[in-house]
Amino acid sequence: MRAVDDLYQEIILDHYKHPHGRGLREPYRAEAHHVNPTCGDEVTIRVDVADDRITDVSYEGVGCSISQASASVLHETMVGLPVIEALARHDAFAALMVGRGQVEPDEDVLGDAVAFAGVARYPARVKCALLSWMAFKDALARAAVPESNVGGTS
Amino acid sequence: MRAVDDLYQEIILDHYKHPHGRGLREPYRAEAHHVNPTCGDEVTIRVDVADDRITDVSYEGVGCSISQASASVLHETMVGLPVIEALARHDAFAALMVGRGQVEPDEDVLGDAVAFAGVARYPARVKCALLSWMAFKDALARAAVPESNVGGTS
Amino acid sequence: MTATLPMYDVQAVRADFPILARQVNGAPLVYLDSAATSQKPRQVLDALREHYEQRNANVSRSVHALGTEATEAYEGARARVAAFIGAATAEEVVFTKNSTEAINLLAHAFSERSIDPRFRLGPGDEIVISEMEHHSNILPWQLLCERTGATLRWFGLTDDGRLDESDLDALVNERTKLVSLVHVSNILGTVNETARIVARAHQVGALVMLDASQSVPHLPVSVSELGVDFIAFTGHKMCGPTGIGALWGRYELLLAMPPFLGGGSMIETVTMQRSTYALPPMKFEAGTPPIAEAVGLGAAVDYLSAVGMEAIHQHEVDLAGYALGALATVPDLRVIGPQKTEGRGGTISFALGDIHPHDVGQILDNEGVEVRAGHHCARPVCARYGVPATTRASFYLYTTTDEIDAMVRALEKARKVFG
Amino acid sequence: MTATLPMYDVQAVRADFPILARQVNGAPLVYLDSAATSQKPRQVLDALREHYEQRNANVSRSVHALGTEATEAYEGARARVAAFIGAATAEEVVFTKNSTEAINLLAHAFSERSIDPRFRLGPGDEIVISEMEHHSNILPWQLLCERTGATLRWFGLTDDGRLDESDLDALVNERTKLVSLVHVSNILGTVNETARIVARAHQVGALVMLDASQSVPHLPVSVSELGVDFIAFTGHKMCGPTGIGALWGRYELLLAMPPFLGGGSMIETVTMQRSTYALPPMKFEAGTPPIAEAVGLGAAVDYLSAVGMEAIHQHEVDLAGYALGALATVPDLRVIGPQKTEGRGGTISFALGDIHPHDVGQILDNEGVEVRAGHHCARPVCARYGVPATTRASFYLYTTTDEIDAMVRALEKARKVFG
Ligand SMILES: Cc1ncc(COP(=O)(O)O)c(C=O)c1O
Ligand SMILES: Cc1ncc(COP(=O)(O)O)c(C=O)c1O
Repeated sequence: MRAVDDLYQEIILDHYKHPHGRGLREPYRAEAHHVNPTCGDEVTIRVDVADDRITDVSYEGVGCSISQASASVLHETMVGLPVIEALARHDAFAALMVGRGQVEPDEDVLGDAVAFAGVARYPARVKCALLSWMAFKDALARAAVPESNVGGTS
Repeated sequence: MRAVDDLYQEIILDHYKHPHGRGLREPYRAEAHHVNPTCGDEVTIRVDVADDRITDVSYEGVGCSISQASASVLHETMVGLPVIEALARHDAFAALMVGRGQVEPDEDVLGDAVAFAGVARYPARVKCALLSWMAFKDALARAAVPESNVGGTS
Repeated sequence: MTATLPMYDVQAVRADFPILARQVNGAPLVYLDSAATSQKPRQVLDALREHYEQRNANVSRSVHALGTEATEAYEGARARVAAFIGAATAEEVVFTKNSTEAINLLAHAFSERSIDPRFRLGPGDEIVISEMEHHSNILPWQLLCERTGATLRWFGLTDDGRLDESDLDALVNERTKLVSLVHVSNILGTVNETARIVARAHQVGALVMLDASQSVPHLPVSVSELGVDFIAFTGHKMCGPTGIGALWGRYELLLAMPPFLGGGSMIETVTMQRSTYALPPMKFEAGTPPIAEAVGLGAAVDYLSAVGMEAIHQHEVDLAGYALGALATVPDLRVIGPQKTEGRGGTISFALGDIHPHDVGQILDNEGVEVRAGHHCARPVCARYGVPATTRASFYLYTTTDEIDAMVRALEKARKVFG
Repeated sequence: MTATLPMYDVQAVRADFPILARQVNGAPLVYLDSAATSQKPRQVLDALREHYEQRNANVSRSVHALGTEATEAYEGARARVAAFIGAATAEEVVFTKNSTEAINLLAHAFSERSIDPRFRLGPGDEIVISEMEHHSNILPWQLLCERTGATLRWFGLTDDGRLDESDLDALVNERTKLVSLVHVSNILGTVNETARIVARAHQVGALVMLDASQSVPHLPVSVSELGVDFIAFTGHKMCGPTGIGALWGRYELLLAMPPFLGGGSMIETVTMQRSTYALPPMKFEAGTPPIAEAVGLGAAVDYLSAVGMEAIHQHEVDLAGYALGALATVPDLRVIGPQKTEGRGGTISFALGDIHPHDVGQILDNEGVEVRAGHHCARPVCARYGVPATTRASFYLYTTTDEIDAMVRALEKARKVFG
């Protein structure tokens, strides 16, 4: 293995083989379904929110190690956060991913998600890493609107 | 002048400056209108036939020296011919034109039309030389069908 | 299993393809993605450059020498492409930007307003495709059916990756206006037998189109022997440049079809009130065509003919046999599509345990082995075989058995990382 | 009359264009047909070759390194083209095969079935063009009006070759859905002022498209400053390869438009029953795009930017002034179009006595001078000015005053042969 070790960090492979918080759960405030059109990978994300805090992120989908692990890390890193911090963490992650390896990751903000720093150097895989995070953001936006598309698709 | 002298033979320039048989005349058995879509040149040809002989070829149109001279030569060379010989002459002319300079012209069959031999080496001008001849062939085909499109367009 | 393929000098062929000297991730490039796009021989790149440096001009519009030379190069390419597919005349070849445009061009010939009954399509009429199609032979027909109210129907697939013809007579019936089928599958590698389907379609008065995007580059194809009405193919998959493809159609049908794109060069005469159109193929080539690209495709066709389409096909069948044997040694590997070399070409899709194709492809890429991972623009095939995606290796005239060995070694690494 | 143009090193520019070293009919090539297609600098040809030799692969579909490099080259070209025209984002640039396809793409967005009212078009609705249009900006709208029952209307022309705006408020009215105008005329050389027309169109809720095929190559163009909704342009006229063009549109409008060609890469998901589409620009780029051609266009845009669009424009205006002066010395020569350099570019059409343009062009060609003779895909303009065709000389960044002198000398010969 050469450069690809950067991509497949131990921690990513761990999350992939032993996903955290997988499965769709009730109750939830909003849901979003995203597809990666180039490969057909899909994810459904449900978000539950109480008192401006993320109380659950549950998910289901098919995809590669990167997309599965990033959903697992998403769950791990978001549950319990105030919504405002969750959004900041989302933005930091998205910035890291599209940064082509030029963005210095901040472990304090990102937690385990820093392991994905290597993905930024594989442009074809950035969409994999972002799939569940983008769906999460959509779901969160819907959760903010009372009585919005609960259970709807993106 | 270099090679272009081949194209603009004296005889062609003569026919261009002093066209023979120009103008649309009555009576006629059939008419055809052709357009060269790449330059917008147009010609209308009328053919009259009696006893299996071409009794008149009249024409009108706009176009370059080559297309104008070839209509004049068409008139000159076709009027009076038996239809069957007119068709043979037409075919010999068309073969000469698309022959890229490889076809040896037969002056006995072609008459003045041999002057167009040089055009075959200018592929962009072949359509000009053939414009009226193709319209003539169409008109003749229509003349063969009793009561066909008299006065119609191609 | 024979590791050497007699009579075919693959090393001599490889020497013509400059990119094959490249390294990827520190390893020699092993390009096994020719079904996506082929590499280009020096002969084609030289023809492109020579065209631009010597006779670049617009076509069909000028009396000047440069324009005449450009037009002859462009029309000469059309004649060579026509001969390559056994067309009756050069005028039966319409240049497009790719296969996809060619198929859309045909789809837009059908409408409720069509004067010619063969192209009249409305509610109650049917178009038949198959579950094996590339999206480019699905979407144009779905969009057409939306526009017209016609119904889209399709052949299913058998478990071993072939068209299921058991329903042929019911599926292709008096309501069918067109049958449009992939000739060689870009995902399964299947070479479809078309004779029975063509006969049935013509019996009920339907037209037949073959999506020949994966056959024209790889097999000897003769449109007259196939007896079909239209084929579509694309330059970049057959050693030619990107930006060029073709629709071949029987001239009489091209004559009957309305124009598709409107613009310069497709007209006979224009006034602000109304216009009339040129004859085919010009009628369908609005605007400045891909001139240099046509010249490049002409050079590609010359190159392929010089190597020999029969020899290329045999080379690929031999490679497919070798690869099927080699892949059978990889634990947990399942080939999706025909398991034998009969009726298949050199494109092989597979699943490796439950490792996602993206991950397989990434590990292979790290070893310089370029395979494709995904649905290959044929999602319904993936759905049919219960996988979200596949890993696909596809071969061409420059592929060697050593490259297949390199892939098999890299697959072992993938199993280690994700095992 | 100044024979030297200060501050612009045309000889240095010429050294970049290999074809300019060529002879035609024994004379040095004098290429005065850049409005038909431009010549290509070495930098563009090198970029093409390097792409094919180093990173040829299909785009947007692979995880492999080669595919990633190809995708980055393709998307990088999109970003450069977007910056060149002052687009807000790269996603507003849709690659097509030429201007003609770009205009047809927009035309097919309009239908009676459109959900978005801006693209809903039927009987009673109007599309406005002008008598100055290239056929590629006439035919798509004639065909659209045939499909939908809408009415085509147009601006007339003034005697001195400009748009007649006297009727603006009646012509562009509440029924108008789209105004589509040529920015710079390919036959008259006129640069159209668009501000008043754009303001009026937007006032009545109509969209505005500019056919920028002859402006983007020759002037600094900023879509944001123009305030229009769409522009179309084509690579081969701006030092790029054939086979590539672009539609720029405001993103919000591209989002609202339905897809045009269906096929690979323009989808989100596909089942046999129904499909959903990707976001723009992908939604409009079905099939394998002109990848190498986009890379070549990217290199062309870099080349033009390095020379400087302002400098190129000034050079052409200077050449136009020089040529108008020189042509005024030729007896019986009548310029068709603006007689002064104000509001015009370096394209000049003329009539030489009653010598047919074919004959003029032929004699010039014999001297190596390549001008175009014909209706230049703008028959209505010829009809408007009472000529069947014109002779047209068109200049570009590599044109010299010596070349204009060579043309004038050759025109004298034409007068002798046909005098
Ligand atoms: C003003 C104008 N519009 C449209 C076009 C069409 O461009 P293309 O032929 O590249 O589609 C041209 C050139 O041919 C043109 O000059
Ligand atoms: C079977 C098949 N049909 C159609 C296409 C579309 O070809 P293109 O992308 O060149 O339009 C492809 C390749 O992408 C293909 O493999």
